[in-house]
Amino acid sequence: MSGLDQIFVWIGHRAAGWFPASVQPLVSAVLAIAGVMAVFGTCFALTTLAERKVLGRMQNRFGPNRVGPYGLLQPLADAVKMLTKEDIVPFSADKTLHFLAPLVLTVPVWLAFAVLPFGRNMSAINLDAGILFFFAVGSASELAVFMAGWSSQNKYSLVGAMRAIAQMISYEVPLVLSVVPVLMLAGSLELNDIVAAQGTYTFGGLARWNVFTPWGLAGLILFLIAATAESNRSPFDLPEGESEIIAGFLTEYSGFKYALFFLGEYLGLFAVTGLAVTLFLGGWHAPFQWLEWVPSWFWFAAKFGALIFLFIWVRATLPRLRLDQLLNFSWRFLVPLSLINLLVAAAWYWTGAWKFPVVAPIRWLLCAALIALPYHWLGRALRGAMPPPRKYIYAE
Amino acid sequence: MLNEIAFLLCAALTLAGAVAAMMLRNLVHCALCAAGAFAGLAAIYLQLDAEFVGFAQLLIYVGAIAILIVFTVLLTRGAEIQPGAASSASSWWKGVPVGALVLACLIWSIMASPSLVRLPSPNVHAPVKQIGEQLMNQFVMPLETIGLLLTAALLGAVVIGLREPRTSEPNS
Amino acid sequence: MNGFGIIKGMIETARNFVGSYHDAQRLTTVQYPEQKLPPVENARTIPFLVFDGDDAMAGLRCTACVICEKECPPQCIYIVKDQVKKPDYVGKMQMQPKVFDIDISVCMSCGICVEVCPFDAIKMDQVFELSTGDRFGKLLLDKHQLAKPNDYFVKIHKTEASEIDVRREEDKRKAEAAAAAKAAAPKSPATPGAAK
Amino acid sequence: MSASTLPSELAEPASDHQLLEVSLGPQHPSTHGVFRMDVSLDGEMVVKLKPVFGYLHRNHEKIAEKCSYLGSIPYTDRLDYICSLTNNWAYAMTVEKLAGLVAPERAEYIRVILSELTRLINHSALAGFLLQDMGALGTPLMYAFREREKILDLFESLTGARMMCNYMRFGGCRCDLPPGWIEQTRSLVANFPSFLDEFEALLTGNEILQARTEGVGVLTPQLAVNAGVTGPMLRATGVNYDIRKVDAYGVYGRFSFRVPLGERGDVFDRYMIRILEMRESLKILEQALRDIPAGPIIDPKAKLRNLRPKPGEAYGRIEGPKGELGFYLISDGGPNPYRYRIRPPSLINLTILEDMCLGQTIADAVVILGSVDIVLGEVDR
Repeated sequence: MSGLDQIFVWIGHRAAGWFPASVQPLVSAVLAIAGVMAVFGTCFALTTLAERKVLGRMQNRFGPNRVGPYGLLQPLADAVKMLTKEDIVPFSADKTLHFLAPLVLTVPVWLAFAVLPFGRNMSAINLDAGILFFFAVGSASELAVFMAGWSSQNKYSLVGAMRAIAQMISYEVPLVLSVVPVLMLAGSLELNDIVAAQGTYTFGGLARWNVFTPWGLAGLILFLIAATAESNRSPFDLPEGESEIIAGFLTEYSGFKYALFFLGEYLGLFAVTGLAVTLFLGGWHAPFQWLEWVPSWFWFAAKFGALIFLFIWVRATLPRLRLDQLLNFSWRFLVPLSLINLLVAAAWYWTGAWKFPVVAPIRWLLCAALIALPYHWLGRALRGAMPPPRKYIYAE
Repeated sequence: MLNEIAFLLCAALTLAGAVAAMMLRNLVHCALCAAGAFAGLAAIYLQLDAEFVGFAQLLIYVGAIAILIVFTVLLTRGAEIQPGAASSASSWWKGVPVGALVLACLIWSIMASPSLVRLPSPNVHAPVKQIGEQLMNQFVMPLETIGLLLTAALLGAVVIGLREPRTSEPNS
Repeated sequence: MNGFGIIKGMIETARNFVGSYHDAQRLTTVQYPEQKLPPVENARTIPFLVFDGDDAMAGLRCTACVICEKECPPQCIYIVKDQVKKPDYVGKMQMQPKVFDIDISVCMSCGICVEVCPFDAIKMDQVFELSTGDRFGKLLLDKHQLAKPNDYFVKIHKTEASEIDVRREEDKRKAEAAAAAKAAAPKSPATPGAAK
Repeated sequence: MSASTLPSELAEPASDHQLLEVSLGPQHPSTHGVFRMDVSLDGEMVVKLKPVFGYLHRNHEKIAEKCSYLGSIPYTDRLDYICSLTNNWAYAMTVEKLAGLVAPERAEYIRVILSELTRLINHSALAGFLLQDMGALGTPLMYAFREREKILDLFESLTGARMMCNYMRFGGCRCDLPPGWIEQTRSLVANFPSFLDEFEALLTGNEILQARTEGVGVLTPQLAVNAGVTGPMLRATGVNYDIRKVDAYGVYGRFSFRVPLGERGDVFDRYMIRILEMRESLKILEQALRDIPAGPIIDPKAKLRNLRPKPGEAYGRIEGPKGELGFYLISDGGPNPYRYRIRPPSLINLTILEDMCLGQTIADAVVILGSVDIVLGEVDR
């Protein structure tokens, strides 16, 4: 347990030590909350900048580089802009709901961070039903989106809110279902146990993360697709489809409420990414045995950054789905696949007992085939009858 | 001391939400106050250290049932503010004795029931694993029947909700 | 929906992302105030009046023939002729404009005035940082603001300017030869045999 | 739709008989300019769509009647402001017919080269904007604009302006090619296909793009021909009509190139037809750049000022990137035309927008509008 690895825990204990014993649990809780909010607040600021710079670089142009060196003060400039902009509330809007919506969206999302293990014994609370808490808190965002869409009394925001609710409900099912195999094989709902289950190292010193198992890889892909939909990001950003319904349920928001919505959306993205890292990418474990000396929270941050880059990369590339395709994609593709993933996890568990010589690759391929074939068939079924590839005749 | 304040707060939130859900005129506000009441209930469960029930309540009621209520309010055109509809009927005083009577027999039956006599059972910390095992072993039959019931209800809803395919009138 | 098309697209954006760090083709932004694009010779923004020599008003080539005023499609040139005449580069007495205004908020930089001007007096400039605070007064440029020396014209439109200068030199030399011949001629009628 | 009825309208969102009236108004992120569509929605499906335009009407044709023939050439740049050179050519060709002027060989070759470069600009910009309407946040648009900038730099070095070129005159062109211009164009044409391959790799195979465009906004050949639709939209429905082949105006007869025809006439076909047409334009450019002759660039008989063509009328048309762009001039012998009429391809392609959008969702209506490729300067004139 190197000093650097436990440095934050050590600081927490020292700071709590200055207070009388009776109020110490309260102080350590407040410290944990302050730590999480500070880290993920700045992470939000940096991600807005990183998103614009990476998007820029993928489009052959610089991102923001005028405010501060390499544009590092751009988030500060955005914050000041958002604070100073006039907060317009439409005349016929439902004032109380219009004001409450961003709060109802942002507050529950902060709660979701209480459960994530950021490093070796660095998670705010060790809840016995950790994942259930995470999804319970995450489901309040639909209500907030509805409040925003309805209270703006604007046709575009109403259409946007309807789309957002349909999308969130239909993508919460695959999100939760793709997590179930991890719970089954880890045997517990507590996130620290799940991370511990991925702690051991195989022959080559490679960590035994869930993502290296067939059901883990499929689960991660399903989880990430459902996560992009839950946090309204690119291929699924229908609720605020700029080119169709202007800004969906955000149309009538301006000033700091608009910024609050973005804070809520990005925090939702961070929470879901944190969960993906914990469940499938071995939380704060090092990828190789000989890298164990690196502090554990660094590994969590590295994997976290990689997934955020993946989300930005997807946003730069893909056009948007239509509403009916979006719902078909979830109900006729993701949900069946995540159910089949349960079977694959079960098959993986039962074939664990086989002992003949070259068991690992055969077992891996068998389970991989179990998921790949339905993937292909469902994909074909989703696309409907394969239209003959277009042939273009050339007239002289 | 801290617990009492927290409990009173949650109870007040729940009661306020429930009363507001009844009294407000704008139906959408009522639906949202109902969601507030559900959240208050979840808070009370958590205070009783029943984590699983608390989170399940939060997930199911606030996450799904509140949205269901809001949708029904929205789609059945109830969301209009009925101008001038008095929130309470004119002959409300007739209802008071009936209410008091119902309250009296409720209280009598609670006091008379034997369950109050038993010692309050030690707050057994029921971890999720134990709940899971109980569900799968002892209560597997009720679980399956509820599952079937829900599937039947789902199919019924879909059949009712299925719009008759509108004949799209050929234009020009 | 087997997703390989999407992956191919993702590889494409990744190649552009990595390429933008080392391949100039994949990062084409010119950081405007610091870096500027090299000036293009044929570029045209708003017209300016050319004058020879160093005194702007005396050397103005414009002879107030108002052809450009008539031909300008949006009618943004306004000329008032001056009664006083002045000799031009070949010594012939020519009119000159008392007032020559161009409203550059109306001008659409089409360059027709340059084509129709018979005296090479008006040419297209390349300056584009013209933003001013006052929408009306400052955007109406008068004769003094429009006049620019000929060597500025040579600097921005090299080929066209050099051709015009060569032609003008030739005209000037022909005119002087004619003048010299005329000056020599009056003496010759007195002595018919001397004229060649 | 006065404000007073708004709240009740909103109170009952769309059910079977109650439609949601939405006006995708002149101020909308994806109407390619000031264009309005009054859409009535049943849920997300478009039930009625009434296009409203005229916001950018600048009275071009009346101004042209008061302006000299030379004076209205810069105004033709502002018609379809993305492809100004093809507008110039169409107008110059019509006046040449009226005044009986003939452009020399070199000028005709320059005209073909410039109009094919303009076609590249228009089609790549269209593909970029179409993907922008579908939600791909700017990446395809930036790749298209990166290539378009190179072509605009060529235009600036030749005509003086990137978009408002004002380059063609009656009987030829205004000025000759600067030294080194042809080499630059050759190198551009040489590495343009690599951009097209990159663009196709990014988009054509993309399942989401296929899902969003196949079977959307289908246009039947009969409706297209009856409505007078021309250009890539018509060829996407399979009708073989390309004025470069039909009239073989200018020197197009000397170049061998092919005309791609679509199969089903939906948005995917229109997108693909434009990509394939770009590849054909590259072939024309290679041949034109290879054998461009030297020589004068303006007909010596051509007069710049007070051109007074003899009384009569003429109709000149070219295959513009958006369709058949035609100019109809009546001259009464005076210095300015008696009647000056333009056949705008964007406007005529736009008239059947409702037939394509009925039954589709609002997201598709935006994509279909994008695939029609309208420029409001030309629609409203």
